[in-house]
Amino acid sequence: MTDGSDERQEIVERHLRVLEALLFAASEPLEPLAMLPYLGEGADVAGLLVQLQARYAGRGVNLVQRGDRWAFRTAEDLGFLLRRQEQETRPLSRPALETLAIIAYHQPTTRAEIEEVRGVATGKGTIDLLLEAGWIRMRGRRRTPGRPVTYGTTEAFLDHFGLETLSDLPGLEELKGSGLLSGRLPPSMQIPLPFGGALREDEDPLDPDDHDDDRDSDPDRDDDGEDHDAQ
Amino acid sequence: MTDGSDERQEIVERHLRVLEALLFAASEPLEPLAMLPYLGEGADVAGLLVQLQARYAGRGVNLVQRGDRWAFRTAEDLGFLLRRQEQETRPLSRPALETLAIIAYHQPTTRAEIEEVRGVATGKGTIDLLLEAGWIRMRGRRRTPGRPVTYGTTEAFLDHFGLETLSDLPGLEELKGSGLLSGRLPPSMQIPLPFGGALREDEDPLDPDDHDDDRDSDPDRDDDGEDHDAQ
Amino acid sequence: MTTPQPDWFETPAPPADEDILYVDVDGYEGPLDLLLDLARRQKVDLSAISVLALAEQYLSFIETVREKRIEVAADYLVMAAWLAYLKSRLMVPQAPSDDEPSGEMLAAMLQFRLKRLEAMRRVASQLMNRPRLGFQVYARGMPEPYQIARTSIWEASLYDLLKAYASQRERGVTAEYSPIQRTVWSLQDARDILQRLIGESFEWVAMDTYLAHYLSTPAERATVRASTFASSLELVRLGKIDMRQTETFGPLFVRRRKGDGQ
Repeated sequence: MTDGSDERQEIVERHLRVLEALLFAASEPLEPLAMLPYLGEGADVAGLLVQLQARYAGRGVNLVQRGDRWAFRTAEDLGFLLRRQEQETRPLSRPALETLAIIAYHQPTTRAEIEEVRGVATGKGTIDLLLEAGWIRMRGRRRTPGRPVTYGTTEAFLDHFGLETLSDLPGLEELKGSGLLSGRLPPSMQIPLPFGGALREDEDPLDPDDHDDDRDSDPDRDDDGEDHDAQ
Repeated sequence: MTDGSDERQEIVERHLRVLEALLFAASEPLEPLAMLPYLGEGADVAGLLVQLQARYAGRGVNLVQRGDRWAFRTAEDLGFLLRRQEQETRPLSRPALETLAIIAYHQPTTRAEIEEVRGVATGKGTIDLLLEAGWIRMRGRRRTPGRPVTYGTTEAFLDHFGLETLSDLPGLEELKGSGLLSGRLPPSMQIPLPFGGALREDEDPLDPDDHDDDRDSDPDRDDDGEDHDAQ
Repeated sequence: MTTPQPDWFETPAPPADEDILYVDVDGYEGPLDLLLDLARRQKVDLSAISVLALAEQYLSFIETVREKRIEVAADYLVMAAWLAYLKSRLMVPQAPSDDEPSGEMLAAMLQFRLKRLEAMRRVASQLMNRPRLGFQVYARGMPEPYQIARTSIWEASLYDLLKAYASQRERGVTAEYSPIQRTVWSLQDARDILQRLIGESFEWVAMDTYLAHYLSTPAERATVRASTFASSLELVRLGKIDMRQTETFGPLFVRRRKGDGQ
């Protein structure tokens, strides 16, 4: 290398340092023209930026171009470092608790059946929440017109509520005995026996694309996650 | 190179990228312990930081240590270039500046000692202003009659003035040599140095309600925020 | 340097030391600051200053200020008193029996304090001349903040679950329940009807006979009997009717009372 090219390289390095510092300290992406005064007339800002970008290519921080402007940004594959999971413990809302209880006792059960027992429409959000909590699952589809999805509880449900099997759920007499149900109930009142088996005779397996839930097949539903009175 | 060392080098590179991303993203210095979870147990954060520091040594952005914490900062020598127009917020008053210097060089120190050095009463406002700027902190209480609060500097102080540790304070050696860090007339056998550690042997921890400062325990003080001549 | 006979209404004569004229006590941060300024005017290293000369300058300065009838803060006067003492210690040789610190020691102490104050001022300005964050050194201008994704862990107990189930099943039951609309005889109605039925009859007639028409509706039987019986007692009390019952659980007989005014 000649002295001249050494010198040129030195100038390039100096310019790269200045660009580095400018881009680092800037509070918004910078356009090349805004950086030029810091380098001096005649500096090839665009070329320098491309060089700098190449230097940071594999690093934890990359030099990225956004439109005409340039900025340092965390490498995309490291974005997870800047995301934090925070868990908070929250009590289940009453609508969710009621929906879960009906699914537990009446499983396999459909959304229409849940609504019939509760007397109010069950918000999509409530079912979603229980699915996300991992306490209920889609079991199959009822072999009736409209083929509604049937819901049942999961192992995690048993685990959370300290039940060994579904048959540990107390029956009518036990509920009366524990004072949870009052004595004056019509004799016709029955508490169903939950069915936790694979598929009942009136259930079909889920369709292959069902695991996104019946969100789309049910466009009339409110998705606001709130229960509201049925119309 | 064997495959084993290749693999180790790869892990180091991955770790360096993660540290780069974390430190770049933050505006405040980070302590190694806060970065450890992103690297995995057993990672030598301190060693990696020193490596990363070396990589950025000549660059426009440097990795600097501020007390126990680390941060990327623009290179000191580029300051003249980057100097912003809008700066010069209200400059520190002379009393505040002197008080800050006395706290920095004599820490842990009490208000009475600051007043002894300056030969004038220090307004409550001066101390409050420095506390609010985040440059000083209440360290503890001196184990002497009256149990006065002791003050020391913070990591933000180091960060603001670009000091790695307290021993980087300008002129410290000279002051030490001339015995001017002493409260008493030299020659005294032991020459105190600024002490930034947890608590010195003559310090007690702060009382639980101390973080409102000694405002209430000191009813004779003027709270007018101005230095003034003693009565 | 003071006028022997101060004339309060005239400007005092200029002091010998020209400098002192332009010194304003308000410009100082206390007596030590003033002393340091005076020491600096000796234009020698602080270690070489003449403490005696310094004390004299200070004392004459305070004197001048007081002559101008300017209020001097107490700590300046305290310092003046101490310097006067120091001066006397420096000028009078120390007696061997004297326990007090020597004048030289006091002078050294003062010198030390001046040097220390000056040193602190020097390092303070050195500190401010360092490349400071936000002035010559910059932090990341666009910090990338953490994005916090909150996930909820839902809490519910088996008791909550069972209670929710039981209460909504019960709610379903009560929703189908429609209460029977009962006709209730008010006491006033019963009294009016009874009085009308008995009319002018002085014969003993069983109450149920009078009420036969009303008692034919089983749902109303109880309220008719109860209200009529209660009003009949009231009518007896008012002396309007007589009642009798010949046996336990036997029929109640009523008739209009033959009374005064009839």
